[in-house]
Formats: sequence, C-alpha cells, structure tokens
Amino acid sequence: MVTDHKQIGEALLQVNNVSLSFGAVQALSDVSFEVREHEILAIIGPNGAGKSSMLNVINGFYTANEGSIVYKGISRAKMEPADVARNGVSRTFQNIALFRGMTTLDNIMTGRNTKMHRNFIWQAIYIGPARNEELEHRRKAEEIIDFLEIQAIRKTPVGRLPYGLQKRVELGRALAAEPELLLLDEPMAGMNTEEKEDMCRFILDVNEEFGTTIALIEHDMGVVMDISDRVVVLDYGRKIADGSPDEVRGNQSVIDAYLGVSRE
Amino acid sequence: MDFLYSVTADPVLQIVEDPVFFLQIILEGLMAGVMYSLVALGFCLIYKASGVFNFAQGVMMVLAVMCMVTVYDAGFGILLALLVAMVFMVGLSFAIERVVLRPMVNQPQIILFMATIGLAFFLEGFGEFIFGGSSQKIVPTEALHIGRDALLIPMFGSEIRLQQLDLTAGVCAALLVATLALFFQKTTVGRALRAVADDHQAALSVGIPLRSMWVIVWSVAGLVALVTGIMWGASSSVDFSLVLIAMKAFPVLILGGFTSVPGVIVGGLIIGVGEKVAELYWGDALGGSIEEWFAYVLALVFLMFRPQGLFGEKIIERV
Amino acid sequence: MAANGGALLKVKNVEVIYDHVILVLKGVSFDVPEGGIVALLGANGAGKTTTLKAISNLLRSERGDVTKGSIEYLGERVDQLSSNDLVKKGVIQVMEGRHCFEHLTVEENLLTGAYTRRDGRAEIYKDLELVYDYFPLLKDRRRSQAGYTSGGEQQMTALGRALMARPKMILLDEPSLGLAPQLVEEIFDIVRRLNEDEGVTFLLAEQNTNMALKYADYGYILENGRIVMDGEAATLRENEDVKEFYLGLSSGKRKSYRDVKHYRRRKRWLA
Amino acid sequence: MIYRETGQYKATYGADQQLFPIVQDRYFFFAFMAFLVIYPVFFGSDYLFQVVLYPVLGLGLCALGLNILTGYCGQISLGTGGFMAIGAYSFFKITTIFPDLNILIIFIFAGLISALFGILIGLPSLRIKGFYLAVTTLAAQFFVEWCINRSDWLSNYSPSHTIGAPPRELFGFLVMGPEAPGSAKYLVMLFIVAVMTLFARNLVRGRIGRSWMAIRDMDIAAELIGIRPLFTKLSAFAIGSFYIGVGGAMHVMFNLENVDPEAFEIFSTSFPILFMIMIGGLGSILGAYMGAAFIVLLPVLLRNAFPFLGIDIASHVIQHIEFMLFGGLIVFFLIVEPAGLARLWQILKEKLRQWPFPY
Amino acid sequence: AEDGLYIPMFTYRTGPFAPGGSKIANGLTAYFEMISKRDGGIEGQKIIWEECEFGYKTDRGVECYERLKGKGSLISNPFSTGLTYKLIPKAPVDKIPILSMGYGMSGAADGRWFPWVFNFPTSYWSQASAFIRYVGTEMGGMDNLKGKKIGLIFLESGYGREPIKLFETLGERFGYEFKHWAIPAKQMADQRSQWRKIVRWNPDYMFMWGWGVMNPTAVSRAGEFGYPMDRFIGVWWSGDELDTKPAGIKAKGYRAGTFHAPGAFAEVHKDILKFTYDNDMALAKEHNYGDVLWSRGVFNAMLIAEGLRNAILEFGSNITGEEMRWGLEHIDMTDERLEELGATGFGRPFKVTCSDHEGNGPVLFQEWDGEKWVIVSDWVEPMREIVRPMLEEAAATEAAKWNYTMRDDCT
Ligand SMILES: Nc1ncnc2c1ncn2[C@@H]1O[C@H](COP(=O)(O)OP(=O)(O)OP(=O)(O)O)[C@@H](O)[C@H]1O
Ligand SMILES: Nc1ncnc2c1ncn2[C@@H]1O[C@H](COP(=O)(O)OP(=O)(O)OP(=O)(O)O)[C@@H](O)[C@H]1O
Ligand SMILES: [Mg+2]
Ligand SMILES: [Mg+2]
Repeated sequence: MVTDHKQIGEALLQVNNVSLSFGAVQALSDVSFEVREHEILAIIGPNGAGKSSMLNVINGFYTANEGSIVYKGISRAKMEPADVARNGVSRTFQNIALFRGMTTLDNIMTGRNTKMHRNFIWQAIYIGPARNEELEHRRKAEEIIDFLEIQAIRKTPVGRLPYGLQKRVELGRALAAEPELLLLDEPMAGMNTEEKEDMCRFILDVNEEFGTTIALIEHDMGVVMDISDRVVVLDYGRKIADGSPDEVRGNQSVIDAYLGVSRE
Repeated sequence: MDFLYSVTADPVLQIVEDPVFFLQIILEGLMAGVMYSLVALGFCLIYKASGVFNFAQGVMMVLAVMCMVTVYDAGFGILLALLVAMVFMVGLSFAIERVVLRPMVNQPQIILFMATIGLAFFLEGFGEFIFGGSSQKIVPTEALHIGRDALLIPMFGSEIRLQQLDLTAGVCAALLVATLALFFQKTTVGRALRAVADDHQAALSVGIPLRSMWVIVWSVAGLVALVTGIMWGASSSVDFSLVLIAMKAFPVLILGGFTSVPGVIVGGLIIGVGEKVAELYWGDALGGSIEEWFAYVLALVFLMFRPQGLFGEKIIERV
Repeated sequence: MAANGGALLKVKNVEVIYDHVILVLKGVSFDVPEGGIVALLGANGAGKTTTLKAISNLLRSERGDVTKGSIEYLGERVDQLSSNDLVKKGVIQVMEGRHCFEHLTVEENLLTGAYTRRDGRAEIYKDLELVYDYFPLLKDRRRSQAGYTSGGEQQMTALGRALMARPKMILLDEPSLGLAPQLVEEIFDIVRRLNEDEGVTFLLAEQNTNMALKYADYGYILENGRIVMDGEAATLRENEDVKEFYLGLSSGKRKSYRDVKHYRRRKRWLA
Repeated sequence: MIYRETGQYKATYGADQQLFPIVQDRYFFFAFMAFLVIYPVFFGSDYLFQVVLYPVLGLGLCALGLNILTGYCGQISLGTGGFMAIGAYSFFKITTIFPDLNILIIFIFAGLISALFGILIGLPSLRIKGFYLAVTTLAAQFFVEWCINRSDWLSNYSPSHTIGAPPRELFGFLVMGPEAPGSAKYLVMLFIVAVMTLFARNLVRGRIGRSWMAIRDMDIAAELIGIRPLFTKLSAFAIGSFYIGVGGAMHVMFNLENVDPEAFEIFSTSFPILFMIMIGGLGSILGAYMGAAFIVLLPVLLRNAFPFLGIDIASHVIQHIEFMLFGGLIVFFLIVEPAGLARLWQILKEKLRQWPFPY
Repeated sequence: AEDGLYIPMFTYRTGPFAPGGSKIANGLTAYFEMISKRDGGIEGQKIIWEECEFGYKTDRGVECYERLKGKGSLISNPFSTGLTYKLIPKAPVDKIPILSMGYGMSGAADGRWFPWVFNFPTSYWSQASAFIRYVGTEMGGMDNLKGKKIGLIFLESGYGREPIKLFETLGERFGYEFKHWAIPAKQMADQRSQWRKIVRWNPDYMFMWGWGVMNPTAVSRAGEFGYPMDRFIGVWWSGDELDTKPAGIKAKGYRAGTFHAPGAFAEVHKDILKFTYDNDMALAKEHNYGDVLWSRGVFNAMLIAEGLRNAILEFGSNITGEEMRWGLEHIDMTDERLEELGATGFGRPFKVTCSDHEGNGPVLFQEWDGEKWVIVSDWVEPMREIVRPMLEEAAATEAAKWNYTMRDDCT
C-alpha cells in the first residue's frame, strides 16, 4: 500500500554491484539496489544473509571488495564513517550501541554533535556563544524526546534502561542528527506488539513529517508489509527480489528462502 | 654529522668487525628475553583466563620466593621449602578468589584491574609484615641445583659467555609455556577459561564454575610466580624491590599479545634481543640506558601494525 | 500437553533491588509445573529478565539482590546456590542479548555448554550434531569466531549452547530476538519437541506474545514488577485486553501498523 | 527533609543546565568554597598545608587531567608522571629565563607544552586501544624520565638535575619559594584549581565532553554517528595533558619545591594518580578530588590514628598495616561501589532524597 | 623540647630500600639508647628520639617532618636524597638544621650559602676525589692515571648523578678517560647490558654509586661477566654486607669507600653491646650489630650527639634548632675527642666550620674478604684544592635558585 501524500523522488542512494567477503565467508555478492528519496525501504532476508553488512558498507564501516556506493550523485569506494555521517546518513544498530555511561539526554545530544561548532575554548568558558549554542541544541533534543515520548527517562543513564527503551533512545540519537537517510537495523527486535506499534508510528512520522528517507532491516513481516514502500530481499549475500511489499510477498523464491509457510 | 655516523654506519661497522660479540649480544638478548617472558607469563595466564590484568603479579612473585627462602633459611629442606611455597600460593589463590574476585564478577576489566592494585598493596604490606621487609634473603642456588657459573664457549678465536642461570631459566620457561599452551588450546578447562575471560555472566549461565576456575588459574599463576621469583632472585637477592621487575613484563605482553602464551615467549625474545642490540650499538650515541624506553617503543612500533600484538586474539570490532 | 507432575519451580513473593536503591520486582510469585511451558509476558522494563536472572542466580553479578521471598526448585531453596550448581541440577538460562563468547569459535561456544556434563565425549558430540541439525547455518560457521557472526547466528549459538547442557529446565529470555520468521517457528517447534519428547520444562520470557501464547500452557503477565494477570494460555489469548495490547488485535482483526492511532493511551492494569 | 527537590521547577533549559540544578547543592557548594578559602588562611598550619592541602590540590588537578583522558575519553594512560615532569620542568625553565613573567602565564605555557607532548603521545591511540594503549603510554613516561635525567640544560646545570621553586611574586605578594607564606601559596593554588575545574566542568557537559564519553563508551558507534575519533582522542590527550602539566608544575613549585628527576618516577606519580581517579570515580570531576583526598589523607589518618588511640606499635609496623588497610580499602570500596567515591556520594544523596523511605 | 632533646628519626624499614634502611635505623637507635642508659642523656639532658617510617617516599617523609616538627625537632636526618632535597629549602624557614651525613647535595658543604645543611664528615665530591687519589696511588702515582680508563656505574637519580661532574673534571686534570652508565631504578636487578658494555670497554677501574638491590646485583654481574673484582670499588652506600653476601665468595676482592671503620671493635661498640643489648650478642646480631650500615647509624648518632653537646655547653638547656645549628657548626672531632667518645679507630678527626660544612674528612677503603669487610687502606685525603672551588661554585648555582644571599658572618 503506497501512500499518495508523499512524493517518492529520485534515487538518493545507489548500491552498485557491491560484493563483500570475509575470508571464506561471502557476505555480499554483486548486490545492486537503490534507495529513493522519501521512501521507506525494507531490507529483509534470513539470518546471515548480509543485511547488516549491507548497512555497514553503506555507512563506511566495511569497505566493499567490489562495487560502489553512489550517494546524492557522488560515487565512492571508500569513505570514513564519520564523514558519511556528516553527509546526512545516520543509523541505529542491531546490537544496541548506545553510550552506556551517559544519560538519555546526553545520548541524544551526542547525535547533534555534528551540528555544533563552537571550539573548546568557548566551551570551557561556556558564557555566551557556547551556552547559546548548547541551549539551542538542547531545545532540538527535547523536541525529539517529546516526539519519542521518553521524557521520563531524560536523565537516566541508558545502561539501566530496559531493552525496548534503549532501542527508542537509539532511534532518538539517530534522529537528532536530522539525517536525510536513516538506516535502521532491526528497530523492533525485542518489542511487544504495542511497542512495535509505537515504533512504527515514529518511523512513519519521521518519514512523513521530515521527509526522511529510511532503509530498515526487520524480521517482523507484519511491520515490513505494512509500513514499507519497497522491499529488497537478500539471501546468502545475493539479492533475490526487489519490489513492492505485495510483489515480494508473492515471490516464490522469497517464500522458500525466508518467509516459510506464511503465517498471515 | 658525528651523531649521524654513530647511529648509522658505526653500529654496522662494529657488527662486521666483531661478529662474535654481536652473536654474544644476540644470545644475551635471548637469555634476557626468556627472563622477561617468565615474568610476563604470569600476567598472561591470568589475563587470558579471566580477563583480569593482574597488577599484583610482581608482588606475588616476591611473596612466593620469600616464602620459599624463609622456610629454607629456617632449616627445613629445600623440598619442603618448595612445597610450603606452593601450598602458600594455592592458599593465597583461594583467599583472593573469596575476598576479591567473587564479589566482582561481571565487572568491567578496568574495575578488576583496580582491584588487583588494591591487592598488590595489601600483599606487599602483608608480605613485609610476615616475612619482614627489611631482611635480605638469598636464594639457595646450590640446594636448588642452579649453577651460577659462566660457560665459556670458544669461537673464532674469542669466546662467548653464557650463564648457567639463564640457561636454566630458558628450560623452565620452555617447559612452562609448552604445557600451558597445550592446556589452553586442547582441554575443556582451557576452553572454559577462555570463555570466562570473554564474558563472566555468560560463563556462569552455562554452568562454568567461575570460582574454581579462578582458583585454578591464580594457583597456576602463583606457581609460575614462584619459578620466576627464584630465577630473578637468584640473579641478585630477594627483597621487595624485585616487584619492579614486573615493569619489564609489560612491553613483552603487549608485543606478544596479552592473550597468547606462545606470544609471551616470542615477545620476550624480540624485546630481549631488540633491547640489547639497541642498547649496545645505539645506546651510547643516544645517551645511554635507552633500554628504559626502547622496549616500549619497539612494542609500540609492532602494535601500529598489529594492534592486538603478534599473537594476540584479534580485537573484535563490530556493530 | 506435557504438563504433568507438580511444580518444578516455585517463585514466592520475590523482591529484587538493583544497586541498593532501584526496586524492580515487587513481590512476584508463580509456579512452573514439571514438564510445562510457562510464558512470562509484559512490556519493556516489566521485569521479565530480572525475574529470570533472579531464578538463575545471575543477579548478583549485576549488583542486583533478591531481598525478599524465596525460589524453590524441586522443593529445595535455590536462591543461595551458585549458577554452576543450578546448571548441574539441570536449570540453564539463555540470556537476553545473546552473550556469546566472542573470541571462541561457534563450535567452541557450543561445547562450553556441555561443560557440566559428565557423560562422555561421544554423547556430547552426538548432541553437537543435533544442534547442527537444528541450525544448519551454524555448521557452516562452526570455525568462525562468534564475535564475527551475524546477530541471528549468535542467537542460534546461544540457544544451541544451552541445549548442549541437556537441561531439565530451560529459562528462555527472548529466544526469538532477531531471528527470521521461519526460524522463529522452528525454535518454538524445537521447544515443543523437547518438551514433549524429553519432558524439558520451559520458562519463557517473550515479546512475541502471539507465538508465546501459541506454544505455552500457561502465562503470567508482568507489569511494573508485579504479576497482574495469569491464566491458561488459551484463556489469555481470548482476553480482550491481551488481545488489544499484546496481540495487536482490535475487535478480533489484526490492524495495520499504519493505522495506529496517535496519542493513544496505554493500558495500565495498575493505576 | 532538608534535602528535597520538590517544588524546584526549571522553567528554562538554561536553568536546567546549571552547574547545580538543586538549590541545596548550590548552597552547600558555596558554603564549602567559603570554608576552603577562610579556614586555612586563618587556621592553617604547615602540617595542614604541606601534608593535606597542597598535595590534594596539586595532585587533584593532575587527577582531573587524567580523568579527562581516562575517565571521560576512556584512554587509559600511565604516562601521567611524564606530563607532570614536562609541566614542572617547563615552568622552571621559563621562570628562570623570564623571572619577571607573571606566573599565571607561565602556568599556561607549562600546560601548553605538556599538551603538545600529549598530542604526540596520543597519535597511536587511533589504532591501539585499551591496555595495549596503556602500556604504550609508559613509553612516554620512561622517555621523559630518561630525558630529564640526561639533560643538564633542563635543570640549569644542577649536578643532581634538581629543580626548585624560585621566589616569585604575584600582584606584589610573595607567593612562591620557600619564604612565601603558606596561605599565599595555598590561595594561588586554590584559585588555579577552581578556575580550571570550572572549565573542565563546562567542557565535559558540552559537545566536546559528550564526544569524549561517546568514544569511551563505544568508539565504533561514535564514529558511525559522525564523531571523528582521532580529533576527539587527541583533544582529550591535549586537554588532559594540559591539566596534568599545570598540576605537575603546581605540585612541584608550591609543594615539593626542590626535586630531582626521581620525583616523577612512575610509582610516585602515574600510579597514585591513576588510583585517585579510580577510587574517586572514573568520569567524575568531583571524583578526581575525592580520590586525591582519599589517597593523600588515608595514610595520614592511619598514621595519626594509632597514636591517637593510644596504640603503641613500631612505626614500620604501622606502615605495613597501612599498606594492608589501604589495599583492603581499595578492594572494599570497589566491591561496595565500583563507580567510585563520587558515585557513592551520589547514592547517598539519592537515599537522602527518598528518606525516610528505603527506596 | 620541654622534657628533653627531641630527635626525629626518618627511617625506612619498608619499601624498596628497607634492608639498608633498617640497619641504619637500628644503629641510630642503638647509640641513643646506649647513651641514654649509660649517661642518662647528653650533659644530663634526656634524649627523646622518635622513629617515623617513611618507606623512602618523599611525601611520607614530608608528613613525618611536618608532624614531628611541632614537637621541637632539633635536626633533620633523612637518609634519603629525595627527602633531603625537599627539606633543603625548608630548613632556613623552619630553622631546623639538616644533617645529610655523606649524602645529599655536595654543594651544601659551602656553609656560606647553605647555613642550615651539613654533610660532614665528607661529601660525595671529596670522596670521589679520594677515590681517584687512591687508585692513582695504587697504580704507582697520579701520573700513571694518564690514558687509563675509569668507569662509573650509578643509580639513576640525583644521588647517583652527583659525582659525575667531579670525575669528569678530574679526568681532564689527570688525563684518564671517564665513562659512566646509569642504572634506572627499574633495572636495578638486571644491569646486563650495562655490564656487557663495561666489560667490553674494559676500564682499569670501575666505581659504583649504588643503593639497595642495585649493589648486590652489580657485584654479581661483575662476577658473571668476568670483570675483575679487585678493580671494582663502590661508594660508601655500596659497601655493606648486604651488597656482597648474595655473591658470596665471588665478591671477594670487592672494595668500597667509607668514612668510618667497619666492624665493631671500639669502646663505643662494647658499650652499646653492654647497655643496649645487655651483652646479649644474639640479640645484638639480630639488630645488625657490627654491620657496616649499622655502624653508620651509630656513627651518625654519635655526631648528632656531639652537635647537641656543643649546643648545650654553649647555650644551656632547652636548646633550639638555631642553637643546634651552632652546635653542629662547631664540631671539632679531634683524636682526643674521639677517644673520649670511645671511637678511636672508628672515625677520623675532622672539623666543621661556619663556611665548611663537610669537614673535609678523609676516606677509608674496605675490602670484602669473602666473609667480612676488612680495612685495606690508610685514610685517604680528598683533593681539597680542586674540590673546594667546585663545591663553592655548585653551592652558588644552587643558591641562585632561591635568590639566597651569601652569609657574611663566616670568616
Ligand atoms: N566482520 C566480519 N567478519 C567475518 N564475518 C562476518 C563479519 N561481518 C559479518 N560476517 C558474516 O557475514 C554474514 C552476513 O552477516 P550479517 O551480519 O550481514 O547478516 P544479517 O543479514 O544481518 O543477519 P541477521 O539477520 O542474523 O542479523 C554472516 O554469516 C556473518 O557471519
Ligand atoms: N543492572 C541494572 N541496574 C539498574 N536497573 C536495572 C538494571 N537492570 C534492569 N534494571 C531496571 O529493571 C527494570 C526491569 O528490567 P528488565 O530488564 O527485567 O525488563 P524486561 O521485562 O526484561 O524488559 P525487556 O522486555 O525490555 O527486556 C527496568 O526498569 C530496568 O530499568
Ligand atoms: Mg543483522
Ligand atoms: Mg528483558
């Protein structure tokens, strides 16, 4: 079900013939697809198919052995992860990668780091510009906190939060960078239905309100089918299908490789 | 210009002129390296098996040999002395497990490291209290059948000098390392120990008895400490300043890799030879005693290429 | 179903405090019958993980403490045992968040699971093959360091590791986390098979309520550190609140994730 | 009842970002500062200054520097003694070359020189991590020790390579050198420490502090969200070393006053300071000073306790007992609260807040 | 100072230098105890001495100093170079004289710049010059030093570094070649490469400025590497039984300087045995009776007592630190005085003056015969004419650090 009120545009990111191997393990072989502006793309596939590796290639943590990534029209073989992030790509992680010693608020503020510029002498003195900058960004961070409804845990160290809330904070941190492309690795793992509903709502809102392009990996087919505009299916490092949720659902090789006996 | 000459051409000339001396230096470096490896081995064991960087290893070494020598000096036989020292070290491991380690399961490495710092203080005070920090003790080398003579090997008209003590240390180190390496790679307990080092909680959850594991490892490390202490003690005298020797182990450890028993030997040999060659051929040109930092710089250079040390387990970086 | 016998595990009025100040479980009591599959349900932070850890004695390593109540296994109090003794008695936990031994290979990980077993190499290797049968992917990866395997592979390793102990009772904390749909089914099938064929008892903390209630005999719902509802799985499945808040069904029909109302108030059993 | 934050609402983010959002904390702090200024000036004895206050302030500042590097940025360093030496020798050189230069400026220069070395030493940290890095920082420690041992110039050609604190004035008051009154030295130290602590506090709650903590908690994730690891780590090395350099210079110029290179040896500098931050609390500004106070004061208390209690033991036995107690206490504290004294203090406050309810 | 003469004793029976430290402490205590029992104190005044353990750590030493100073300390006697340095600038402020007997800062010998610091009976520099004179004589005349090689191995610290300058200066003067090797604290128990280099260079004489475990190790290494023991001479801090026993018979022939005779043979020793240990030789031995460093402690206590006596005779009871300084400055150890003290043969006459705080005492050489130390030389005079100007220059440089002005009441 493609919504009509948003404009899916040109390709924001193109993955061209990317291959990646670790010794004997071929994590990705010759994968190509594109992520279009403003869309929600789901990447699915069985365990070990190479989904997370794909995201890692996109944001520069892994370097593809072959192939290239074209982002906003610029092709690259290798780029520092920090630079990718500064170019408007942010992400969440499959194994939660929050800064455990910091509070929720600080974690989200860290997401805004790339947007802050005062040098450390100003920061040390803290009066004037640095303080204003800090407050301005604090306001933005609070907006995100409100949006994700995590006001109550603003000052809690994230290490103490239950799994589901940590996921939410992680999303907050990624959103704080005001990304153009948001990569989500299993954002709904470990959540119950109610929480998944919340999470879906956040994702959809981000997509609709800020027009953020989203690529997400998810194993819950219900979620994938409901919220994504397009689905890419990986299996053993290969792309085996690419299309609208309904097309993919009907695809026999996808059923064989991944869905198994459909539960729906 | 003079300086350039003395650090570039001169060492080469010296080596060519007097190759036997060079050989001597290499051999001496190897011997020294073995002595360092022995110290490093204790650290490596405990780290590998529990993820604890044991700052107290140096003190344990002194305690072990102090205990041995004290018993011997009191007129008991050497065998009894060795036995008592071993029992003492095993008892110590039980105590350490109960008091220090058990309440600290699942704490981050740095916290455990700190705990061993506290332990080091305690043991030093305790050791001085029991054995008397102020009396000087001498390792009974004859009773232990450790030769103290130099072996002279004639070669190309000049001669090479080897110390029996160093050779003995070499043999001990080789035996220890071979046994321990096998133990870790091939046995169930070895595997369990590596598991403990990775994740205390998960190890608990699969039923690995953390407590006995720790006692085993610390006891073994205690025995290694005893051997090390005897070797180092024999080459000078036994008192608490021997604790400083621990500093020699650090570069060896990182060069070989914290987690590798064979790495300790290789690291020791590289550091030993590198240090001696550098000191003998470059030391004076640079100002002398460059050994002080050279070992660390050498290790640093190696680490730039292999951040986990030569044989260390690869540091897993994933998201 | 296989639920026969009396209560294998009795949790009585357990209270847990973290860090001496954070009260998390506020008197939780329930029973797990021998040979049963019991599901523990509840939202994030309800205290499911904490409950399981309290049972398997892993709390102390997280600076948590059982301050009140008792835990009995086979009629014996076990809250003072070490986890190692508990495993020897046949209770093993699969921890939330995988917890593989990163530097060990997948196979070594599995073998550590058999640490407490004394029935010989042959038996152990037979079970190893069995695990590989369950999870063929692991066989391909047996020589990879666990730290380098994918999230799902790690989850399988953690599960397989627990199976290697041949336990009488397994505490499963979110077994389906990060697994592909057909694997999730498979895992629950394994659970059922072990339960029926070998009489293994399960206590299951699971977010996938749907699956959990399908396979479990009995369920407890935990909210804010208290049990707020319990009942036969079938009954719970029919409960309106459960349907709405845990199964995502409104008036019997699954609603689309797209149509979730904004600013909906979350149901709380306790004010 | 006294310690309640009920009714204290923050209407602006600015108010929420204050140093002491809770009013009671603020009052307590100002009262404490006032006490720190007034009490020693009027009642300070040499013993108080020499044995307690100078070391706590001087070493505390070094601990703060190390805490920035290790506690906030997660880079364990054992090279503290080296940086202290660099600070101290730089100060000595500059002040003997330019005797009339204001000492506050010299402190800044000493810090900057130390920071420069810090950056150099920090370079490998991009690749080398954890204990490996810790050990490589020893290279810095030993190299600096070696250099100051070998250079005659650094100590103005003293045969034993000692450096000392020359008499210096600040705004017309004699504040340095053996003849300077204890309270003058103390006030200068307190001033420097207070200002630098405030700066540190500002840094760690701002962007740069968050980058440090992000790198500490999970460097890969930090990099993936756009934090440049090299720059961040180097900035921690630079700023940490700056603090250690100033702290070292202060420690030597105000407290030790005449030292040979041995004073910077690892067992009397790097390790104790590392212990301070570990006991005080990694990643806590207050912790650095609490740790310094603990490490400095505990032995002093123990030694005074025995005679006070009328127990008569040989002084070296006291020393043995002191070692054992000291080690035992470290272990004990870690068991009770691994996050250090600062965290213990916080828990205490939390308990106080909930009082009379236990949780 | 109300009920006696208060002598704080900074001792180290713990820490890395504990073996030596406790011997010294035992010696000091033994002497004070003896004169307390025998004479009831000094000139009828009670001596109160208090040990304060500082483990050779300067900060602990400072704690001791500050704590005990309130009780009326009359002298600081730290037996640690680090602590001595720390106390040097404090002495004039607190008006407590420092006695660093045969250690500390050589330049302190110039009492005009450093009125509060004493290092009699002789300083490192004087000793070093005596070393050169001694080996020169042994080689058959100072002229024979020309072209010879002399090496120094030293503990890398302010202490070890002190004599280098003097050896270098004398090298220029007498034409010998001089090289030195530093032993950093962490290599005290190793020293292999240094000895390899030494043996390779093969100097005609090796001197050592060591302390603690560095000493026995060096002696052992010399043996292992085949350096002839009879050409190896240590400073007086490297000449205790501790330093030779580990190498045992192999150390035979090793020599060390000293400023008092080894062994316990003098009247004063007998009195100590009698009064302190009740003639119980076993008990005495347990307290290191007769060991070199023990004797050093005794000698040190004896000189302190002498200073006290001078002060009391001059100023009467209740003396102050300043008066004590006067007392020290007027020590005149003549043969008669030594005899009165029961120390004939134990020490050698020397005289302290206002400008000369080292007394310019001569140096004796002792040799390890495999079991004990025996005297093998006459008292060797230092080269005053060379050393004194250097000391004065060094004192001036050091004094410049604190903008000191020179004392003008010395003649
Ligand atoms: N750094 C690495 N080194 C070695 N092998 C790796 C590495 N990263 C991934 N792999 C392997 O590549 C394959 C793909 O891994 P990836 O994490 O991308 O899978 P995934 O599709 O995300 O699976 P899951 O759904 O289980 O998370 C896996 O088999 C994994 O073992
Ligand atoms: N180590 C800890 N220290 C302090 N608080 C903790 C700790 N672990 C958990 N908590 C708190 O205990 C509560 C229960 O956590 P628990 O992990 O048991 O929840 P859960 O039901 O398993 O949630 P999830 O479904 O997210 O896994 C949470 O509020 C959490 O904040
Ligand atoms: Mg994945
Ligand atoms: Mg949970």
